Amino acid sequence: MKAKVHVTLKPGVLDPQGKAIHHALGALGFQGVEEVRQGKVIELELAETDRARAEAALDEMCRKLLANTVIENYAIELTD
Amino acid sequence: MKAKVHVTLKPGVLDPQGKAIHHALGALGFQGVEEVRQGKVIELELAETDRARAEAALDEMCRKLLANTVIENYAIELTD
Amino acid sequence: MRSAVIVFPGSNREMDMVAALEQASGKKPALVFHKDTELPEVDLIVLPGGFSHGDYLRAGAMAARSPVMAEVRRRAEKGVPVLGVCNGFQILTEAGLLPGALMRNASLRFVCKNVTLRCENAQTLFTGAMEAGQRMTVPCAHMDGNYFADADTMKRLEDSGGIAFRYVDGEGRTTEEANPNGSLDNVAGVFNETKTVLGLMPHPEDATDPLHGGTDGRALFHGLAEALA
Amino acid sequence: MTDTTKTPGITPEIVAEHGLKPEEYRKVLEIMGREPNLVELGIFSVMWSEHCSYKSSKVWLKKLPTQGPQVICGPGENAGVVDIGDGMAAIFKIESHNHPSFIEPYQGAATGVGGILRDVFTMGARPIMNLNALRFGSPDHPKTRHLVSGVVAGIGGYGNCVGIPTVAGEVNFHPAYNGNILVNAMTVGLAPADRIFYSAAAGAGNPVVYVGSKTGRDGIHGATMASAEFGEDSEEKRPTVQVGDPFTEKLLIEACLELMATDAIVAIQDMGAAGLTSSSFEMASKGGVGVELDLDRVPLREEGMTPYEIMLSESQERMLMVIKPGREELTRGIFEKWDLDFAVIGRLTETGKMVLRWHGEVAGELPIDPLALASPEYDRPWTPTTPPPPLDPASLPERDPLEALETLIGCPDLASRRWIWEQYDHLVMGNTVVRPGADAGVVRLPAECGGGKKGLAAKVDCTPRYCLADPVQGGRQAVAEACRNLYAVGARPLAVTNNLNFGNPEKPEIMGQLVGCLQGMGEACRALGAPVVSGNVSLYNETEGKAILPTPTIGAIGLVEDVARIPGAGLAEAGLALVLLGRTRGELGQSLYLREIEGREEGAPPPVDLEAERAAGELLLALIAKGRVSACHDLSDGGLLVAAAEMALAGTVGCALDVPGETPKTAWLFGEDQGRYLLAVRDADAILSAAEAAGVPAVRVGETGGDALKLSDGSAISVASLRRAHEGWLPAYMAAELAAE
Ligand SMILES: Nc1ncnc2c1ncn2[C@@H]1O[C@H](COP(=O)(O)OP(=O)(O)O)[C@@H](O)[C@H]1O
Ligand SMILES: [Mg+2]
Repeated sequence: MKAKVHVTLKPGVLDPQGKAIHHALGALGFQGVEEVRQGKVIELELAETDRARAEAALDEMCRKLLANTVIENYAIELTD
Repeated sequence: MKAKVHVTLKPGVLDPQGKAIHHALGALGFQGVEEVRQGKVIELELAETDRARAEAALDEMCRKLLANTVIENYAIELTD
Repeated sequence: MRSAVIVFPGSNREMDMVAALEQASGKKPALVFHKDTELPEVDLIVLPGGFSHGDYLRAGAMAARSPVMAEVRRRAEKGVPVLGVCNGFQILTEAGLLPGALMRNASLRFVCKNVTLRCENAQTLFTGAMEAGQRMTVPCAHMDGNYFADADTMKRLEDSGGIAFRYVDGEGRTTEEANPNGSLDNVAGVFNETKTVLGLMPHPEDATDPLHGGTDGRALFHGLAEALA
Repeated sequence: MTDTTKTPGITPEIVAEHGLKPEEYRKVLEIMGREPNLVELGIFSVMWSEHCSYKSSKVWLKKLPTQGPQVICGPGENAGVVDIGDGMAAIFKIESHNHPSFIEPYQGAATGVGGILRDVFTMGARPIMNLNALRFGSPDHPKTRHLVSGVVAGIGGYGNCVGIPTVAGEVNFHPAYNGNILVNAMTVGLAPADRIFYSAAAGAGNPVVYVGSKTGRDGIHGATMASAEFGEDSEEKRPTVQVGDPFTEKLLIEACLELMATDAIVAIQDMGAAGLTSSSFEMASKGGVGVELDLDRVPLREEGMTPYEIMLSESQERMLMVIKPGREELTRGIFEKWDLDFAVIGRLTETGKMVLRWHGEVAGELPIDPLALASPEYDRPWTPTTPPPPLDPASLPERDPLEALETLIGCPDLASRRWIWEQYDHLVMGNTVVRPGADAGVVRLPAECGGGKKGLAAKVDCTPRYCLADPVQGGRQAVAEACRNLYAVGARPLAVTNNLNFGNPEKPEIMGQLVGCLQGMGEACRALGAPVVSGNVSLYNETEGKAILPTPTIGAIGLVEDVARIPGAGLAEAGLALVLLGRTRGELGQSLYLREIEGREEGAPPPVDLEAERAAGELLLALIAKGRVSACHDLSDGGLLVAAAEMALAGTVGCALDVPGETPKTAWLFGEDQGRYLLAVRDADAILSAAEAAGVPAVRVGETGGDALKLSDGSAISVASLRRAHEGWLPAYMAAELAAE
């Protein structure tokens, strides 16, 4: 089973990468960009075939490692 | 208009991050993880309201800045 | 003072730390490997600088979950002092032993240079040999030293003497130019609630020798050695 | 590249695609006695590429001086080894990663650092310092910013993570590098002199062991690409770019050094260009043995990889070893402790052949010696460069020297490199006693080596514009300047490594540059007692037929007897005398002044008097040892006035300079005469008499003090304005990075 974990910064947490990209896009002449945030996607391939069990495992992976819940939110997506 | 740009390493390109996450998940006792790849998502908020024009602008942003097309692929998604 | 320095895969300033601890205490610290689950009886545990696990995923994230950290946490809860420098600071925040998080430098570039620190709380066992407001010049060398905590946490830190060091300029002002990485309120180091855990980004251990990085970092180690003798 | 191990029929197109000339292919047929299959052809092609075989430069490299009482191992191994006393050896080498860095600056530069680190720790050394020599195109070329930013971040990203201080380097900008930048990386390591590891395999039956990262499809044909001229279609030639994994490299260093403390290793070689092919071939050919590899056992990252891909992959962070029989489990234990791959992938034989097994069949079988020995060697035709006539300084217009100074000190080639070296961890390991920004980087040696007083100094240098005008003088000058930077920090030169970056050697004038530079280098190395112990050649640095400037980068190392005596780089005290060592004629040909202020690149470069270089250097060492020198800086780009300004900028006070009448003012202040140093001293008379006794011209030229740089005609410029110009340019240029794409 394939899964994607999307990790994004919580609203209110400053995002140095997003800010730098925003600035750079402006410098490159792209107008009308109002906000930029950068996040991560972790794509996993799991041996598990049961969706519920896979989701539970992924949730635990996120809490234990993949996301830092002090500053990040995460979302799990099973892609097949 | 909101957009997401997904940037992933091209197949075959070494992904040290993914490799290390894979290893760490194993060390934490998660079994059955077969592959891990790490990518980026850049979320943008654009003033543009025309979908076609937004897509064209995003494509240019990707080629010029957001993705390193030597080793990365990108995909554009308009989210509203 | 008996101390232990934890070696994670990718640690690279463990020997700098060993030299500084030995200079201050006259005793060789024990080196403990990240896969170990036991720690020797020590008065101080140190998490050194480096790029543990390459700092892939997030700086310090994987090291914070390594086997030895369970024991570090147990000791910390018992009140054994823990010092984390640079990557060690990142690991302590990732492990939840210190509040906040260390994000990518605002410049998005690695930065290695001397910075000036101001001691914000001299009433702790780490800062006993310093005066409040004392300035010291020590090098920093990091990619992810941009301290962030939410407003409540910042307030709590501020009110409880939880901020250990701030980046300041030559006149002691917390200016933007003095801040090498974009840290909120120029925070360079923080304590836990009981002031027994300290994390800081710059490297006092690289400022204990007049020929290498100066001697301003000695105060930290000498103070510790005295407090924990 | 499609491939099967079954011979698809080797067409002339396939041969050409592999970079082999028809006559080279005829030799292949002769050696094989049959048509090779694709795997075998691939192996020939990388082994005989310029990169691996040095076919154009070999005959000339042989003429370099490589011997000396300090030399433990000269060229031919992974790196050079020199004795530094107290039972310790310094192991060092420089290597280019030019083409990969142009294609993907971050990863190209990062993997360049990774590669040179492996060359050094393969021989048993713990790396203790890194250096880098960078050449970029014109600052206003649209690609330059992006390349600077990526290359610097890549060098830092790798070296910082591994935890080796980057202590010195050099950077030039010139339009000749617009389409072909140079990224040369150097590593210096330290090992016990009696525990050096070599690459010659020995002992039929001994296991061949693979350790490190898994093999993927990275950089297949990187070695042939590195030797091919760039054309318009270089975008298409892009192979899978290698991505560096510095974390794995760090583990590999620790694991290898741990294994090296045991008796398990017979021979060891990193997998660099042409990966498994060149490492296994070189180990077997050096040891005069055969080798059998079982490709099914090679740790692979991807599915469906073919023998061709496995043999030619340039995946990073891998090593090949021959170990003693019975030491497999010990070795496995160490590599598993460090979470690295370990596999016994073959064994040595007595057949003198390389046999590759795959899925129960023989995927390739090649004779080792005939292939290695028959690798082409060309004595290519060359035409010497005719040096231009000297420039008459009187032909230049009079200008305000301080205005010119302000321009020069902030010009791309002289502006402060702080923006660069602040991105490099130059302090990790706790022993950096001279940081970037001084003449040479210096790292203190451990206590067991000289009781903690000794230090190792290193610098990379080359002045390509001199090499273009007069390769022989340019070759001499590169060595002389590198060594001068060592003398200036109180280090005696020990040995050098070199990176020969040139254009297409099939053109006689380019070959003439190479020959001339090598001649000059050789002379200088002999005169200064610093033999060449390692090096790297990078040819075909051309874009659409236009070559780079000839750039023979020299990396020199030297020994400091007492690190506490190293003079400062800056003026830190008022009231000291400034003394100029060395003769000043006022050489403005090919000077930076001429180029930046007059917009001319003309004339003969300053001649290098090697005897005078040595005498001045030795005198300086003696003065430093006696504690007579407060601050010191060698004179190079921009001459006396720039050197004085740089010393003021590196310190806390200004200075006043006398301008004598005999030499034209511009020539006196900006001439780039060689073999000179500017010293700040307490007792000028003692220095002048010591210089006289040593036969070194010396003259008092001013004194320190104030917060400006003043000339005897009363003009002055504040150090603050010089600082603005000097520190301002690079950050401002890079801040506009993304705006200019
Ligand atoms: N790429 C680089 N990496 C690290 N240090 C550098 C780099 N480029 C220049 N430097 C440092 O900047 C200073 C000036 O360099 P350079 O002009 O080459 O010195 P010199 O004129 O003495 O040869 C030196 O200290 C040098 O080591
Ligand atoms: Mg110099």
